[in-house]
Amino acid sequence: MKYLERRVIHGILLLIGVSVLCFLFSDLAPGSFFDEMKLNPQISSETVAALRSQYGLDKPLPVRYARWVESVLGGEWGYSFAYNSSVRSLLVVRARNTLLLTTLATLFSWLVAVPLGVWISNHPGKWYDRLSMGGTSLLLSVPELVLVFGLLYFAIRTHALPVGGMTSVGFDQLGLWGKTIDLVTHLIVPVTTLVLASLPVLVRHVRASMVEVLKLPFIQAARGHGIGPARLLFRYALPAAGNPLISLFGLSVAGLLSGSLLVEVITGWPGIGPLLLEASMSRDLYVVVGAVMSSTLFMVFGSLLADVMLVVVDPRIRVE
Amino acid sequence: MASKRKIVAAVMFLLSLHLAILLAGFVAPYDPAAQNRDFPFAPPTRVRFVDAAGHLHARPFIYQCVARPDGIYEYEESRELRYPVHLFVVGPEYKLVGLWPSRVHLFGVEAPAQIFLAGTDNYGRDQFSRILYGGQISVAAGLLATGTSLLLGLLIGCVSGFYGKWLDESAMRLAELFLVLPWLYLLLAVRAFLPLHISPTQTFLLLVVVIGTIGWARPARLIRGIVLGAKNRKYVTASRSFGASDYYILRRHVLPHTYGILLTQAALLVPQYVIAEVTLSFFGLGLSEPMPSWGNLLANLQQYNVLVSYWWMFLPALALVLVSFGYLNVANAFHERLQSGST
Amino acid sequence: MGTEAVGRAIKPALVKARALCKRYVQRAPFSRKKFVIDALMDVDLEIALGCLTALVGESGSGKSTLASCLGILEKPDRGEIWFEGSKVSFANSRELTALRPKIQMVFQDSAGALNPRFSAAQIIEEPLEIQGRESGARLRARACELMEEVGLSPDAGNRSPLEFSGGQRQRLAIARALALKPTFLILDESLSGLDLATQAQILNLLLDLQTSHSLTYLLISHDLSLVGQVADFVAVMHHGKIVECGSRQQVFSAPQHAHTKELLASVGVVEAAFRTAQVGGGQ
Amino acid sequence: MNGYNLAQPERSAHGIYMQRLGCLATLFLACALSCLASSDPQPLQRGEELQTTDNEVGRYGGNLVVAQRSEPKTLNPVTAADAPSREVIGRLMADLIHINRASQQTEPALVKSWSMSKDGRVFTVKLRHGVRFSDGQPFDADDVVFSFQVYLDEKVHSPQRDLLVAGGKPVEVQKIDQYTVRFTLAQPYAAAERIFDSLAMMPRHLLEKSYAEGKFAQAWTLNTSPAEVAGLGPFRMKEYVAGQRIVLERNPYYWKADRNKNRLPYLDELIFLFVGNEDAQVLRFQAGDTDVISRVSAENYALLSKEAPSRGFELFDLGPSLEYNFLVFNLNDLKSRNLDKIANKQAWFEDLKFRQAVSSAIDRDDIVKLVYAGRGVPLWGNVSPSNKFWVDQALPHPSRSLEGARKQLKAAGFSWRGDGQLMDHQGQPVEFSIIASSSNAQRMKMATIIQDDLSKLGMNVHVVPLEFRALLDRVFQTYDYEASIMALGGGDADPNPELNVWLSSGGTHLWHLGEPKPATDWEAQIDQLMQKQMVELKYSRRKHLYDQVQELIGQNLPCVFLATPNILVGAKKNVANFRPAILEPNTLWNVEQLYFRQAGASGSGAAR
Amino acid sequence: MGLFTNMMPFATVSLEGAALLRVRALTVTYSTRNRQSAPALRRVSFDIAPGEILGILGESGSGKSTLALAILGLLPANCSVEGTILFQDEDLLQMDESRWREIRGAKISMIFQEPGLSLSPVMRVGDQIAEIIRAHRPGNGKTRKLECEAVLRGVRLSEVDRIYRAYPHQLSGGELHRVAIAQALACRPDLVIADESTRSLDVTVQAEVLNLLREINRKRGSALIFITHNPALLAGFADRVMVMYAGGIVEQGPTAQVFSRPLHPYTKGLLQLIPRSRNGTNLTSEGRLPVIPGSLPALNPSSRGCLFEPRCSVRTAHCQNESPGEVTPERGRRVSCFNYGN
Repeated sequence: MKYLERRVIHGILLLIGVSVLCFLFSDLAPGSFFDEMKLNPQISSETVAALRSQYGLDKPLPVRYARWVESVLGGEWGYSFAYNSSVRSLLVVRARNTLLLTTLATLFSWLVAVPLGVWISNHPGKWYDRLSMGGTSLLLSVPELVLVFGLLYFAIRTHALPVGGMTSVGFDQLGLWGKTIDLVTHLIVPVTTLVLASLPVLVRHVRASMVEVLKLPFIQAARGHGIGPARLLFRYALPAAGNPLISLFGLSVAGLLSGSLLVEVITGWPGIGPLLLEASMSRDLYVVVGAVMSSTLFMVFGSLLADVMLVVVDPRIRVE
Repeated sequence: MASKRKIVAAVMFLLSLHLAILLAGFVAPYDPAAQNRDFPFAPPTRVRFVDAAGHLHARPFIYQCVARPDGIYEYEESRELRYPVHLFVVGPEYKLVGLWPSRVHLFGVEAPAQIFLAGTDNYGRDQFSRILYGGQISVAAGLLATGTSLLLGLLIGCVSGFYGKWLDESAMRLAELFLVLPWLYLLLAVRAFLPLHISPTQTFLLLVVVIGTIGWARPARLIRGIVLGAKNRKYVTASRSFGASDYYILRRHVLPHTYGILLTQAALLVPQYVIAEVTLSFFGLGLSEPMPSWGNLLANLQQYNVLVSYWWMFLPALALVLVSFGYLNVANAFHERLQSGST
Repeated sequence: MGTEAVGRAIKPALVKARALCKRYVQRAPFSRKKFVIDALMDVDLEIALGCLTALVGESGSGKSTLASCLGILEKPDRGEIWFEGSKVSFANSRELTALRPKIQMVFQDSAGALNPRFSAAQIIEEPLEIQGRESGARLRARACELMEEVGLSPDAGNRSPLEFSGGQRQRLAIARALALKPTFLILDESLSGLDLATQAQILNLLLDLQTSHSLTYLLISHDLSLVGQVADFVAVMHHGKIVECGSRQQVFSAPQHAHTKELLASVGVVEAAFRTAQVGGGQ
Repeated sequence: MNGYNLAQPERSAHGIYMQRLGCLATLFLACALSCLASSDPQPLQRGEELQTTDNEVGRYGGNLVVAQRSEPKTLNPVTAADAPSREVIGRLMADLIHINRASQQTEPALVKSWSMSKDGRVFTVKLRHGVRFSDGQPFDADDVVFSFQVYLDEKVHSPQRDLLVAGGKPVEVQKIDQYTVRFTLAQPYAAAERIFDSLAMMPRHLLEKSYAEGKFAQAWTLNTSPAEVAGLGPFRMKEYVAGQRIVLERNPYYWKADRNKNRLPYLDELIFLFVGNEDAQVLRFQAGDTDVISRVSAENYALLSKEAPSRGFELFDLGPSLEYNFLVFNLNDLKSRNLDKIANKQAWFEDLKFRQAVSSAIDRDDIVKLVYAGRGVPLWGNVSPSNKFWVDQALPHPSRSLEGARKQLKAAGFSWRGDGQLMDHQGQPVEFSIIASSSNAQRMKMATIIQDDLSKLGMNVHVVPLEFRALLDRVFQTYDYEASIMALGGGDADPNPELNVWLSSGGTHLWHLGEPKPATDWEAQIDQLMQKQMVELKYSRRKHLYDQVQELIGQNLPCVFLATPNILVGAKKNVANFRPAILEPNTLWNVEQLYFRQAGASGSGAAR
Repeated sequence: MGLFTNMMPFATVSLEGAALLRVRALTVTYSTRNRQSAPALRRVSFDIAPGEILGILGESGSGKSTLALAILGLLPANCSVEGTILFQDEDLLQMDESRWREIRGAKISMIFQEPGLSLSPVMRVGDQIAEIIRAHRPGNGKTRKLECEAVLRGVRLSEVDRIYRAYPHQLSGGELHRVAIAQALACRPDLVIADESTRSLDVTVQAEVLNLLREINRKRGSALIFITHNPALLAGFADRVMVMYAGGIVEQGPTAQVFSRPLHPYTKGLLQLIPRSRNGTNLTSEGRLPVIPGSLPALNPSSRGCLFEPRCSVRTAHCQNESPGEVTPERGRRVSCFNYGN
């Protein structure tokens, strides 16, 4: 598979580029992890300097990079100053949590966006089309933060949903069914926020691509052969409208690890988001690099997935 | 044509919004930075026609707002005196469109009463005035960032799609790189390099340009796709046979195809970039006080207690919705027109 | 008629192609396989000055590739093209630019051939503008002139090409090609997709223009019966090669290659049926 | 009881027994212990010298749930530098001498008594007998010596080490017998016993190995198995769920008991949730997920207090905290730093009249009202009025006066342009920027209010929000700022921790960092006074010296002090013995005494 | 024959036997919102008998395709349709959409122009045929597949397996065409409409396709409407010819009769255009091809008189003012011209 090889090599180059730039930027960003200690009157500046040198922060950038690469190759992905542990062990658990959240959210937004976009594309200009378009532009202009706070407020008022976290305190004592229910109720608020935030863009894209395709002669032909409207939309038009949507889907996949930062922070979801935010605020350098690298991995994976899907969906691209 | 009427309506709507923003000094009754420390978080003033005694008045009036003695940030109306709302009143000085000094405001009430159409914020500043003034910065920022992104995206997308080969390959890899990099660090770094002395507005707009610059990747990818399709048209080949240069072909035959996507993207990006400022403020990169902007007005909503206790703090979001709605409508109308022209 | 064609044949060749080769290689994603299409294989062709040469072949036979090579839009992999006695050098872009106005192409009428965002007059003005030959009011005047010349009303100058009928669009394309006063006009399937009645009108127009502008034509078509009526010379292409070449007379009366015979036969079947119908119905 | 039987032999043969066992066996035993050992309070042993508390006698049971703004980073008491880690570690560990958060006085903890030599340089402490770590292992002088060895080891880089250095020399630790340890200081040190507060005593048997291997910093991370973490605090590790919570369970061997001889703590479990920010903290408390909330902002306090009656929780306003917010001008030496623009403005900042004018123009009452919704107090000095032992009551509190400010400015040679803009004597408009941490809403608000106040003096002030690290970088590293709003203090009531701020050579001497020698007379004076009080052992004399320091600060205004917020906390009504304090940790300092009043009302979290 | 005696009202005209499709006074008007609407079809009436091949001849813009779409009910929403289309004695224009769907593809089907564009590019060819069968007949995937293969074999496609699995871009023009025919025939319709379907084909393939259509028509007995601009294709193929001009029918009758003795001047002109390359050209004395001068008139509702009048070689003053009605000069033939035959 020559093509795959090439894409993998591209992906690796991309990862290297990202890591180099990450290091560069982090070097440019003011302050370092141990700066906050300086504010503590009880800690002397010598101690801070000693800590800096212990973690190699006083070394020049290339040396730090080389050390980091070494640690990546050793499977550690660098070292967190704050947690005193390898970055990989920090990321793995949180990446899993983030993926649980974002995968569900992506799934739901596509499950809603596709039928909705297809439906309204069939009758552009109808009231429900206008309503959806108005609704999506409204959603587009509400910040994610406001959405999530709104939902949390609702959760508090109604007592229907937990207001944050991933599991309840007594999670371990619950049975399998109880655990599932507990997890699902905790998922509702963040997932809904993410769905609401990504829905408008998706719906608009689905609709636009569908409107284009529905003008094509083969749709008219299929109608002329007596194909019913549902079949026409989903069996004929949707696959043909697929290409831009698949690229978009690739982007959704690419954003799986990085797309939910704020929502995770506000809802206390124990994912990569809070870790990354805290790490970048406290300049826990390697945690940031590690998190960015893992989202780059997803990016590479997402675009590869999109390519594969394009080939699967669009026969014109492949030659058998 | 109907789509023409649609365009006119959408553009008129958008223009009137922008006019209000542009003439913020005139429309707004107060200085956006003026603090009324006795009225933090005062609710919007109710404009009334019927007074406490049940009499109807032709001229709308308000009652003065007074702090409730026992509560924190709690207010009531003092029903003793009516303060009619007057048009074209003399108030604090401002510069119309930033140029002509004036003291005439569209409306106002007599002191000591104050009219807060959209309530006040933490410092008792009139939100209505702040929304209007903030619009100047936010819309400018949104347009600036959008313009930068689209311009860069257009440039790179065109070159990449038109010339293909290694240029395309490297541009698209670069785009991927730009989509994943931790830009926050770069922004922090940029902020660190900027001197503190240049005016906060300039700093802010500079950062906005940086965000805009970063955002080229997505539009570039879209535009590249369009260019790829457009450059293979027969009339491009024909144009070549007349000896047309690449520049001519790009300008006359290829670029017009991207207008639709550019417009739509612009309409989507403007509100997104305005909102981006909320995130920027979160990281200390937003516009600094006391300058208002929709971003830092909305940033108040980041505080849970504000969101829950003072509903009028949502009103800046309404302004944003209106403007983005206006942009989307204009984009849609133009898009429709372009499409009806090309099929 | 026949004698005239022979007479024309003595004229010197305006364009000569020698051993042209062109190969397209396509690679599919997720596959190492390459697909090789030999569009041109050692093609030799001479196009006589002032004559109408018809290039006939089925779709995929390499006609269009040959057309774009002769129209110096594409560089052949191997082989030489001579124009007006001098060799066309694809490497020298300045020389190519100088040559461009002399060689013009008219494409098949399709949505892609005329930019729908241009008005009719703008379409004709485009080559003049590119070459910088006219400007301002003179530009528009020249466009109107050209429109009249191809039988279009200059009043229609502001209309979009989409508002024209197929025949009118083809006239527009011809007017655009004529704008630079070329000597050699390549009509790449310019008549396909048009009604019979329109095809005849356009062919007549081309014949008129040939005399008034002293043009040399290369008319590319898949329809032998159509070009057979007006061509001086006929070349038949099959699988990237020219299998038969000669005056119309020669090709029609004494076809040499099996493929030519096949083409002629299929034309004959339809025609014969028509004659029978005409005769049979008359009784 | 299983735990009892298993624990028995260990006790009799402690150190030797353990050493004989191989590493694997230790591990196995530790695992077995953690599985089998119940966390029910162990019956009292003979010879065990328990500390008896005087709280209301409670009942056993229940889980207390608390939300933390961010995740703790480590369980290692030596390397921990962040507040959340220290808060958790504080519940797992115990110190020799403890500052009672309610009385702000020291009291014996792991030591039953201590004595000090006349010259104030030698401390001798007597340890309690029969104290056991939470894994059942006994605690003795060896553990103390080991702990101090670790804290003082330069290679370990403990942030606490600097506390244990007096007169340039680290404290000497000497084991006298199994229950007696002697500490020797290089010079007398006032209130030296206070430095023992929060210095966790660590189990040598668990940490010696990693220390010997030079891997102490990596020991006791969050992922360390709970069986390998043991301390002397009221609770011990039970479970860590990354990014979500830490669950602590009762230390069955805890060395405190109530007056009915019930071994403390009452609570079965103490659970810390990690929620990300204050809003989430409030949300969780409001929703009833957590039982206690500390350090609520005034706005959220107002929000919560509306619901307090209906939702079964109580809120407490404990009065002003020890923290002080201030505006500081950049008086650093900027030569060779290429910051000419700032250097030019330093002429103003160095002028005391200018600083006084700024101080008297700032409306501190409005700061308290708008920033803290009235729940705070204005400050004119660095010591909060709640620091009863040390605050200088005589310090003047000049009220806001724009007129006074204008007079000061005029006297300093400033003048006003036609449009009201203030000009210095060189004709330069007075314009400067104030940086503040963007993530700290309160300080941003103060900056905005100050900006508005100073604009009334004709000063053109820009507020520049900066991300916290960027701000620290400017203040501590590049000196590229003009003025900054910051906050310090809050740790302890004693003046000694403030040394680094007020000594001209101190690392937190913010306005002029690292000055080679005191730049001004009053700074030299403060240096002397602070040094003097440090070695002065008598409270009344120390107080007198410190009052002088406060007065000097108040007169010379190196910092313009602004306000301090009240400490606002809340707890569910059924949490008994809840005695929040000004000192950190405000709510959990007596967690071993907390209990749930009604039957069945264990922390709501468990029921969900 | 006298001019007026032969003008008979429509109702009385009927072909022998039962008609499969009767179109009466069909008028279709495209209305755009701000342009005056003009009829694309003007009072078109004709019949087709079962099993008949009807050739419709006309230039593009003459309304041929509108007619085809009208019969299938696929006209866009901005069209107003008047008249009746009786299919097996059922008025198609009165039917609702779901009934239309039952008829489309099953009773009346269409071979669309340019099969390359009228097949979905992302579906396998076999699936596209199976979809049509699925839409009209119950059955499971397996039987449908068998049916599809039978249909493909029925259009004389060899390598049925390959074609079944192929995507449109993998097939040649001729193969695509047969697939399009297979689609139309999949449900054994009573009436097939072929709209300019051979236009883009090479001459050799064109002949094969015509043979195939003829054969299927004979074998299945389904009626066929074959729309084209090239009269040569209809010779020896269509049973009857209908010539359309500017939205109206100018002449109709049995193919042989119309081709040997065209009555309408437009028909005559069209027939003259047919190339005669084999036995010499039919160039005029100036060396030009014979043409019908001018072009189709722009449709506008206010035009009067015969629409062909401006291009007509036998026009009289009468033609300018009055539009000619349809007359039946002889059995089975009809023509709309005052001066037919001249």
